[in-house]
Amino acid sequence: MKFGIVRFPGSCDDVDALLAAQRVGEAVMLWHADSDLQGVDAVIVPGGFSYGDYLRAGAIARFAPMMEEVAEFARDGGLVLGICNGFQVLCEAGLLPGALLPNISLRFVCRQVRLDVMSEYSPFTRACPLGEPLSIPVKHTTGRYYAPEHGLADTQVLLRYAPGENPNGSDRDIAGVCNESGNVFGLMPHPEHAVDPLTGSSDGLAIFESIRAHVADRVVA
Amino acid sequence: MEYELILAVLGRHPNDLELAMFSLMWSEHCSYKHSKRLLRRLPTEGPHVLLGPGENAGAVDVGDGLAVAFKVESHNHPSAVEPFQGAATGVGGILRDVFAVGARPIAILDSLRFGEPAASERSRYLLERAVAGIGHYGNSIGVATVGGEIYFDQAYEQNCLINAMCLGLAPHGRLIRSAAVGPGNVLVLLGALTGRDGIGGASVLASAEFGEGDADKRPSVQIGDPFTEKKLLECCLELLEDDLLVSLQDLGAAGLTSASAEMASKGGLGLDLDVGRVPLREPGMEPFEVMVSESQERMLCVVTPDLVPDVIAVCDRWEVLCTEIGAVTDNGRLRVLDGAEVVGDLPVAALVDECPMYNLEPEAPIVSLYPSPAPVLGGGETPAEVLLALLGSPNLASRRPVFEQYDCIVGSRTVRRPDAADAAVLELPGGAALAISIDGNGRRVACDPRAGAAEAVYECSANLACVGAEPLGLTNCLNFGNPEKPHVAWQLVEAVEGLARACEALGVPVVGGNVSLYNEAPTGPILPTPVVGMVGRLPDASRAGQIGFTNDGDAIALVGPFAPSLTGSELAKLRGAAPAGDLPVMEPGAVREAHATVRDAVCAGALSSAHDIAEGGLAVALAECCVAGGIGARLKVRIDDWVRELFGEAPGCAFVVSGAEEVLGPLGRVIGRVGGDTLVIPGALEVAVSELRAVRDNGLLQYASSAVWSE
Amino acid sequence: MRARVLVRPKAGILDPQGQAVERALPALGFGGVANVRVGRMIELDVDDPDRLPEMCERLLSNPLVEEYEIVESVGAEAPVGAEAMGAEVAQEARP
Amino acid sequence: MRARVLVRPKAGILDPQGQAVERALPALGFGGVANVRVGRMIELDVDDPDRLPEMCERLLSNPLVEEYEIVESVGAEAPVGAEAMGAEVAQEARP
Ligand SMILES: Nc1ncnc2c1ncn2[C@@H]1O[C@H](COP(=O)(O)OP(=O)(O)O)[C@@H](O)[C@H]1O
Ligand SMILES: [Mg+2]
Repeated sequence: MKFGIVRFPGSCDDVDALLAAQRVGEAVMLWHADSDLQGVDAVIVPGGFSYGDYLRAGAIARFAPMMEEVAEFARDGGLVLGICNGFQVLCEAGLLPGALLPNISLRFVCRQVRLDVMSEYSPFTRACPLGEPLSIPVKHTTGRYYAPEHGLADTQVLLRYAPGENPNGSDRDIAGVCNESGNVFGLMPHPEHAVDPLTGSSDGLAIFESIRAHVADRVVA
Repeated sequence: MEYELILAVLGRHPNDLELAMFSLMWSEHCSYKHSKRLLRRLPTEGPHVLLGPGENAGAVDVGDGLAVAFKVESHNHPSAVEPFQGAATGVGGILRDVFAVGARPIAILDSLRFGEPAASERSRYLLERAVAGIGHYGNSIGVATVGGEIYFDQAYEQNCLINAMCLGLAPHGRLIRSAAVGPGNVLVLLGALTGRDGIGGASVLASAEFGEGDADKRPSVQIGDPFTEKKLLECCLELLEDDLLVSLQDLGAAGLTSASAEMASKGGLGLDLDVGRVPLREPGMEPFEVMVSESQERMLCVVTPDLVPDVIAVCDRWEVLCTEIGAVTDNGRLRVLDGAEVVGDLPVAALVDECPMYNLEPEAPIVSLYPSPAPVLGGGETPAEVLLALLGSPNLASRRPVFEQYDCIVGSRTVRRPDAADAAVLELPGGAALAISIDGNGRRVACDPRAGAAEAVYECSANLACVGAEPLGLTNCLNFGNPEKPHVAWQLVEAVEGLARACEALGVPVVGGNVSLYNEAPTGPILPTPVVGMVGRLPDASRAGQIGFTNDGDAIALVGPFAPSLTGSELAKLRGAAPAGDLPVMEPGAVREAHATVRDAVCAGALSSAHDIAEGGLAVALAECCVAGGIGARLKVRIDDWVRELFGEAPGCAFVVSGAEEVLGPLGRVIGRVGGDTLVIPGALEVAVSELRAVRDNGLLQYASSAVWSE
Repeated sequence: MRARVLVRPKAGILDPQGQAVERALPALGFGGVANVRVGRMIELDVDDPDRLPEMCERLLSNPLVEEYEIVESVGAEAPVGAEAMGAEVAQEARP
Repeated sequence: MRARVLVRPKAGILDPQGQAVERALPALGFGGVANVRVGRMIELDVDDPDRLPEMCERLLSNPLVEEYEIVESVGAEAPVGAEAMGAEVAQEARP
């Protein structure tokens, strides 16, 4: 299985995502200005501050040539994971519902949080242990999820901040959502920073494992 | 006076541009004219040193063909004017120093000093905005801010200190120097457009050059652009990776003037530089404005002519502006051209080496230079009340409200985050790890500059020992008042002597640093504040030590020589004592031995926790171990003189460690046991860990004004 | 032509910056302030002002959570239309 | 009274946001754009508009690096003075 990580000018967690993905499969960088997906099985839009996050987080990056490829890949059912800034980019691109707004505190917050997994069937969470919260860090200034009044079914909410853990004021404690077809997923917490107990936790690995398992099943089928 | 000297070395009157260049290069900031002689006292050699002082950052070997480059630098004056941008550009500047030597920045630490937050709204504002600025730059560029320190004292009310340290990693082969090489080679400017940023800062120029009405055109506040620097950083590292550069230098204070003069001077060569080719952000800039502009996010490099197209290609890919602005010459002159016209022509040696050096005239003060602080404690408190007052005091309270605003994990190396251990720990590719600590206690240095400065070195080394790391090298930033004043000169001379002796005693070389003088208000100088940043290595990241008590039933031991006293302590401060008196005398050999004992035990995986006893003394150290681990402790030793024994300080020499009793016995004196949910010191105090935590958590939080803008 | 685009959070969207300003002003001794909203202003020279609405929808604002307003002003130098709109321009230093 | 305060980076002060937008627009097919500056807009009800300049200097802008402009408008409901200034107000949903 091969992951592709989209690298924009200003991406910061691109290498981290690459290293995390390499724990479960192969992974390559995809340069924002290119238009070749290199035959990857899943795409990760990583965290950071693409284009400095100037104007609005994710607003400029969504127009990169590579993002057009990613949009098409998603329309064809390919798995796309957006982490933090990647989540913002996917919302701006209309691949995910909603928007990310400044934290209620108006401050950057870097903190380990507990997340409740809301679905055991999604391609992104199927390997998560049932009923156990995940310990994964968040780090962002613009992470308050705004859920649109229409166009977000409860089943699209894959992750919520555990009670009392919401770090940014997100609607209904939402930490991660998928699109209607379930193949595009965005979350503010950083699973790629939770893949090794030595650096804090390995709970995020389950997200990468889920993707790998889903792709493997699809290949068999 | 200095003008006469310029006449002598030049043999003629300088023109306005040349005078501007001289006045910048001969400023304290660039020439170190009051400190250079003194700095020679610092030991700079050691088996691991790869780059010593003189380069943009020092570097030491960390094994496996890797080098770690690091430096600490001040941005005090700009931050006092505009704390957000001042602190942000301080981080931007120190990052450039590190990637200027070819290292990828992997960690930032910050050392901050402000006035008393309870008394001063301005100090709360400076704290809020400086922290936001540091976070803004470091978070956006994707370099983890893994540690730092903050002290509050009224002596910093008018002069806050913002020191930032950066540490980077490079394969040995990628390290590069800044010396210009090879006449005929091309001088290339990389990065941001040049605007009128920071020109007002060169105050010497104000009278000579600026008409009244022009003031507005010359913004002195520099705005940091981490996005541009991120691209510049990636671009420079790729250029080095592809072996396309001959030399590399960042643009910092005094912009092109300083960068070009330094490059030429180090290479013993000359440079021709055409200001007409420098890409400008604003129309109509004069040559001198281009030469002194302090616009951020720019680098200067030397490239062989045949490789210029390759350099341009890499820059294009990263969307980094890249302009040929001159050439290396062999005539030893820095010639400034504006197209075909020569607008300045100076001998490099005169500019860089012939700045007059001044001898300090130190004189020890007879009475303390600093007034007594307003007392917070009267003296009638119980030990428990004293402990809680200390834990909740601004200097000891939890730094969580600050460090949560920093991304401490980007890079996937952070093994010990803030609050988890005494030093930050970053994993290296081969399974070993780096440990970093930054420290400096101005109150103690004010009491006794020589001993206080030595303590800063000891404490950094002790912090490293707590995670199991052996020191490899250190960097320092000397923040002092006006060196032309004899008492300040004395502080400076004594502090450098103390640093030098401590470094010699521990065998740690100084590989770089920075000096910030004239931190003075009409009410007097800041506390003398040498800040030490130390880097060490531990063989096995998975055995990095941590601070919190963990196992019910573990023994607690006191390791190392411990002779606490109240002089210069936090308790003395809370009781309203001026920073004066003799600090405890530490025997360097015993300190070194204690550090080795703890370090070896941590490396062997023999301890559950390790923590050095610093500000607040033994009781505060124990409380911190309890809070970090969420478990209580009970001492079983008799306390006779509780004020001194529990709250006296002797930083950098003694430790509180926990582990199995049979392991601890040979290391030190077993004084108690881990367990329960209270901290019990028989005959003195008994406080619930939850209460310790609550008080410690709220100490700084209560002064955190709320943010108004989201950056 | 110089134009100005104003972007603000839509009604109903929580605006913590507006709230923070509203809290901070009384603390500084400025009473009698309410309903503060904080948005963004983008000023630009455009050759073809007809394309401004499209720029706003595609880049300058996020229509899901923001609304925008285009203020056109001919041939103005910055500060755009200050007088025309009865504005004050000030550059004093903070205490 | 409802008022609007516009804050922008002073002339000569680096505006990284403006630069980023300026570079992004052509790539999206919007040519002919120059001199982009990005600032802030604050809208508020004030009882005493005379105090607005002081509010601007102390909180709403940072006079070291920003300049402000006060646009007053009586009794307006949001969007303030849209018509008066020849503005368009749009709230369309993104396709
Ligand atoms: N306190 C100090 N201890 C050791 N070296 C120092 C100290 N202060 C400055 N230096 C060294 O002097 C050189 C010049 O410093 P500086 O002007 O701050 O460099 P830069 O222009 O790269 O910021 C550097 O190599 C620096 O490491
Ligand atoms: Mg330098």
